[in-house]
Amino acid sequence: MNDQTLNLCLLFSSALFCIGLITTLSRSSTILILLGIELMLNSANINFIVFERTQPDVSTSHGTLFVLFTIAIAASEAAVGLALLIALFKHQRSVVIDEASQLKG
Amino acid sequence: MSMLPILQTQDPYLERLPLLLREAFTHYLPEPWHTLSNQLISIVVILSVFGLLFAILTLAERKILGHVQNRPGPNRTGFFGMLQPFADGIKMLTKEDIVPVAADHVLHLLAPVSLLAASILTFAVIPYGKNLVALDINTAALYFFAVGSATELSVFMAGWSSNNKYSLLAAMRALAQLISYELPLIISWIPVVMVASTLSLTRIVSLQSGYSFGVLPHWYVFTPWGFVAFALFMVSALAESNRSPFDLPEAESELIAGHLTEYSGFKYALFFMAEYFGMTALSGMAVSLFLGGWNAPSPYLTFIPSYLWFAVKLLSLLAGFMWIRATFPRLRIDQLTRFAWKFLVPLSLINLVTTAFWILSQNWGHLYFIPRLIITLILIVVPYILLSKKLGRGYAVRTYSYAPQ
Amino acid sequence: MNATLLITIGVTLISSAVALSLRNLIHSVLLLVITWIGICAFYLIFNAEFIAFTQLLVYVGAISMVALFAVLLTRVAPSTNQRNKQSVTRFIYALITGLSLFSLMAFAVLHTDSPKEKVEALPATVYSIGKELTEEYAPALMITGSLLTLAILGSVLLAAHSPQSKENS
Amino acid sequence: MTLSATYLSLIPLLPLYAAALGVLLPKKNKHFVSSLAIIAMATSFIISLFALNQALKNTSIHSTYNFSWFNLGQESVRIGILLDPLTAFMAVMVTFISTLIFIFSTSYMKEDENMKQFFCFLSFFASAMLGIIISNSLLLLFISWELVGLASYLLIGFWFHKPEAAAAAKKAFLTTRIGDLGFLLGILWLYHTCGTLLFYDHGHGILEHHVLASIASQATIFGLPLVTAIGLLIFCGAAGKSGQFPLHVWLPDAMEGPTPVSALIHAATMVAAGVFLIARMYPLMQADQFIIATPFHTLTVIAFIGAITALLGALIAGSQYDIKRVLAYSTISQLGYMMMALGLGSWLAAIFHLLTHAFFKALLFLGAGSVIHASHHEQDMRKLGGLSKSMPITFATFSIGMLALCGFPFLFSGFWSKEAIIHAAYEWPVSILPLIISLIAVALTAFYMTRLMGEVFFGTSRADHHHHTHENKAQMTVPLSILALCAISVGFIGTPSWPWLQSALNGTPVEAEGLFKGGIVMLGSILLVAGGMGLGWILYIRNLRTNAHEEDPLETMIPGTFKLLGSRLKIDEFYTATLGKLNTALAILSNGLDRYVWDLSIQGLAKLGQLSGSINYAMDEEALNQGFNVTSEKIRQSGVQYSKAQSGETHGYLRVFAITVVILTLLIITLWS
Repeated sequence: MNDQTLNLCLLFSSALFCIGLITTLSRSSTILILLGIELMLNSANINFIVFERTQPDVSTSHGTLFVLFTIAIAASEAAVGLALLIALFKHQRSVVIDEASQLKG
Repeated sequence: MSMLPILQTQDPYLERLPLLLREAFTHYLPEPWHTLSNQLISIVVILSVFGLLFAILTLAERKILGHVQNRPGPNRTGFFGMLQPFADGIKMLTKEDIVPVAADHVLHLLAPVSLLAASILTFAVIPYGKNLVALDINTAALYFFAVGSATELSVFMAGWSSNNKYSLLAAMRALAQLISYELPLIISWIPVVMVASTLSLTRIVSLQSGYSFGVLPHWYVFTPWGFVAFALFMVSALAESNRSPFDLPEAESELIAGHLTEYSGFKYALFFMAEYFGMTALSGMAVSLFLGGWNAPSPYLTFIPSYLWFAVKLLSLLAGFMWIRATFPRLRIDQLTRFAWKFLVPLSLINLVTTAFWILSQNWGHLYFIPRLIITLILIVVPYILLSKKLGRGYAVRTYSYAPQ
Repeated sequence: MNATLLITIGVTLISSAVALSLRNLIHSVLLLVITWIGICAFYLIFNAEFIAFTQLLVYVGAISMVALFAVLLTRVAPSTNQRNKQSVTRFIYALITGLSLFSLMAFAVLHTDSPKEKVEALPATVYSIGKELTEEYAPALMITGSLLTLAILGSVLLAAHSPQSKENS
Repeated sequence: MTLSATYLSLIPLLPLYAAALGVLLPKKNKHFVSSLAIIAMATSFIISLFALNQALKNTSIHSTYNFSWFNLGQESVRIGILLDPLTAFMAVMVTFISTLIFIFSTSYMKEDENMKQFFCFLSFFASAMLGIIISNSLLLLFISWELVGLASYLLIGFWFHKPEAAAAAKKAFLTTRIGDLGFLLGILWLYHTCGTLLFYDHGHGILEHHVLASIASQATIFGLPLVTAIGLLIFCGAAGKSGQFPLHVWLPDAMEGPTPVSALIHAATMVAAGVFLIARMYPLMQADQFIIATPFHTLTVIAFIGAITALLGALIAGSQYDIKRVLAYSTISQLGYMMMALGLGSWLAAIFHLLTHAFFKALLFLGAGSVIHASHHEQDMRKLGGLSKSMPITFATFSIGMLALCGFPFLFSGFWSKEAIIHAAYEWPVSILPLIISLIAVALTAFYMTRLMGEVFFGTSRADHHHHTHENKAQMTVPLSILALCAISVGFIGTPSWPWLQSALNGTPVEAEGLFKGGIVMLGSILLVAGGMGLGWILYIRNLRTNAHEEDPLETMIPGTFKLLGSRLKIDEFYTATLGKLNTALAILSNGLDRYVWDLSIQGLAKLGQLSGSINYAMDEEALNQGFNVTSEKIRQSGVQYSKAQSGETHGYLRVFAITVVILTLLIITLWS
């Protein structure tokens, strides 16, 4: 676990993050937007694990715990997001996010 | 077999036989290749053993069903029908593999493959013998069920890719069943983890090795909570592998062949193989978690090698599966899900409480053994009675009247 | 060690990129499953087993299933699938922001000197995680538990809202 | 038996309770109320006797009982009651005379329909009078002083349906009020200077040596010492109440009230209150004696005013036709005597004369009352006459009273008390004038009393419709005879040879000189009395008046002065001329001031308000609103612009979000490193 791999992993996670960002920004279907967000969350988790490995003392596995909690919250977020999606679909008969703009100014 | 630092020399010869054989093959290879070859050998052995077991099981199932229904079952092919599985295999291979035009070819092919892959992967962690475990990782149980839950994806792929309303609907129902029973399945083995306080199966099996009063082995199934957990595990395992009372997805009387309508030929066979593999993996898990894995039932029988004991327990469980298939009528989808959510899940949660009580009251001393026992029994029986009474309330026995009144 | 790492990184990146550019939703979700598996493999490389299998269980088992169900429940006639001009410009904007962010992060990563003593830390065993969860972080565990139940109840309520009220509204 | 403070306070309170009870009861049981009042008065009289007994045990000490009436923050207003020989004697005199008058008026007022109310007022008045006597604080004294004024107003205007009675009551009330104003100023000034109003308070009281010494030294404006100024102010009150020269006009008109009222109030008690006040405050009045550098001393002022009043009263009494008017003026002149005695320095003679005068003047008034009662409310002397035969007891008692008043030598009390005053006038170093005036007054008194006797009792009855007057019942004659007895006996307790009263009052025994101490002066006064009576006898008794319209012999002799005196020296007209006019002028001035000055200024202010209001409206309407509208319009426009940012397109939001993150991190990096 030397500098080179560390940088590699960090680059990997940021790349993953940007892919997630691009999907959320570009795709019109809400499901993919939610999945893009899941991807961004995962890239954050990757960082946690990578940094936990480089940390000298591992007595307290904060990294792993944090990742556990993020996964739990990401799961609940996905569930609620998709439920909202279905409710929205019932209302406006389409999944495209741009149509859900009744609240605009 | 995993790399073992030293061979326990004091084990009987038969016990060490498989390892000796493996050593025979690998000691020719140079050092770095040593672990790789070991891994490859264990993979080959597992696949061949369980492939054969699949064949025998199909035959055994049809024979047992037959005899239960007072008919001999397949006995034409070979001596007492022994060659029937091979005959089926050849039939499956020679049958034309039809793929609907509008179907999603990629997914159509991928579904059976991913299903089989997932169920085979689960064999890696089950401890077959004292040192016979393919992958000894300390989160073995979690691995088993993580991979197990991937099967649902393939069911969905199968249902979706065949571009057929029936298969899609059947896939949704199958998924509902799988997901509903995954919960009690996982919660039911958590008490074992609470007691053993570890996820690695080898460790759990070794904990069950002792004998109390010289006769009663320390298997978890003989503890009150263990028995309940075992029963719950078995029931949800049945549902998880689409067997017997819960085999709604590919039941004949249901939507044709459920999500497998568009499959024929070898893909259809693959689905069946995956199903049997899933069943054996789950029962193997049940054996190692509750029935003491490769431990002998009594101290005097320890001379018989551990992997034999594992095989005996596994086969008895499989026989039980078949027996249940022969006897129980099929459940409707709503009865099935209601049974899972309103009966199994609460019971398994309450079982967590009983095990917690059991662990905390461990060192109450001998004098208090009886009240401790009584309390755990109460904690088990009372919710069982209440829930079962509640489960049945409001549903009258279904009466079929064909003749017009 | 480096080889497997590179392979997993490559697989995950490519699969995620491709998954999120496909037109067919089901394909993209299933392809995304491969990304999750890639990430799980990544964790295994850093022998964080518990995290890997939880991730596998949660993402592959649960979240992709929910996504698939969502896709099923919101199927719409495939008429509006063609790529109109407006979504192209949007994609270009997205690409620009994404790349600028990535370049920023890459610049940051490459220019920070990593911590000196990089000792190969022992992986956190399941036992230590369990002990810590139930002792120091017990309240957090409880809160996440209740959060999850609430989320499930909420989503069930939201999604299961009876459609007939929609008809007469 | 030591008389505790509660018993002493019972003396004024008993008649008050009787009055209160009387007011509550209905009109019909008036007899019960009257008897209740009499019983209350009798018990007060007995208690006063006990008080006298205790006071005489040790005449020098003033036993006081002070308590704090109410406290304002730290300050607490203290009042109290006092027992010393002066209080005791006065209490005995007032309660004894009130009891007799109550008995007399039960028959006199029998046929009057609101007799019950009359008795309530009477007992209320008695309690107020006793309040003045026993009070140890100037404040409590002033309160009872005002209550006495109120009672006199109520009683004078008792027959309020008679317009003259109502006018007289108002007049009495107002003139005494003027005096009381001076009195109040004096009290406030006194309180300001020495912080307390208690007479005797263990050394801190205003009448005690320590405090008086501290006050005496302070000087006020016009070079007048403080003590003199305060003394004079307090004397104003006394003058108003006792009908001294400038403020005496109300007393003759007060005769409109029923006769028992006149007897009790305008003879014995109320008018004596002024004299009692000066006697009580005597140490204060004397305090400025030793100061040389003052234009005049309080006592000299009092003396001269007393002398003038005495002469004035005597002169006018001679020319009146109404019995009660004659007696009223005689009371004024006798009060003048008392004031003069006080002014001359011997307050003992004044108190002695006060006590004796109370008895025979009450006797005279009650006599007049029975005469009027018998002759069906006829008061004009010219229409009376020849009553000596038809009313023998009244005639006898009346003649004793007349002799006591004139100062018939040696036998009657009036002589001794008047002698004491004349003797004091004789010894007065300041000036000879009071002696001369007192001697002239003595002669005049003798003259008008014999005139009265002649006109009323001798000769033939000159009543219009001829009816037979007969003697009244026992209820009226018994009090008359008792009073006659006292008129004689009271004199003996203060004769020069046995000055028991003087020594009791003075605290230190007064040495007794021979009976004829006064010598020449006594002889002179005796001669003057004889001359006065002789002249009266010649003019009025020898050739008796035969009919009502006959001209008065005196009038024939000196018609001008007689008419002048008859019209009361035109003092009333003088007052109306000067004060009345002043008052109307002031009223007109304030009315004008009110209407044209204040009113106009307020209206001006209102107009100013209106003006500013309109300016405000204009400024607000044009300038502000327009400006406000424009700005709010601009804000609305910018609002619309901004709302366009909320395009509803989530991607837009996320894009903005991401870009800002990038920019921010760039900023941080560049700034940080």
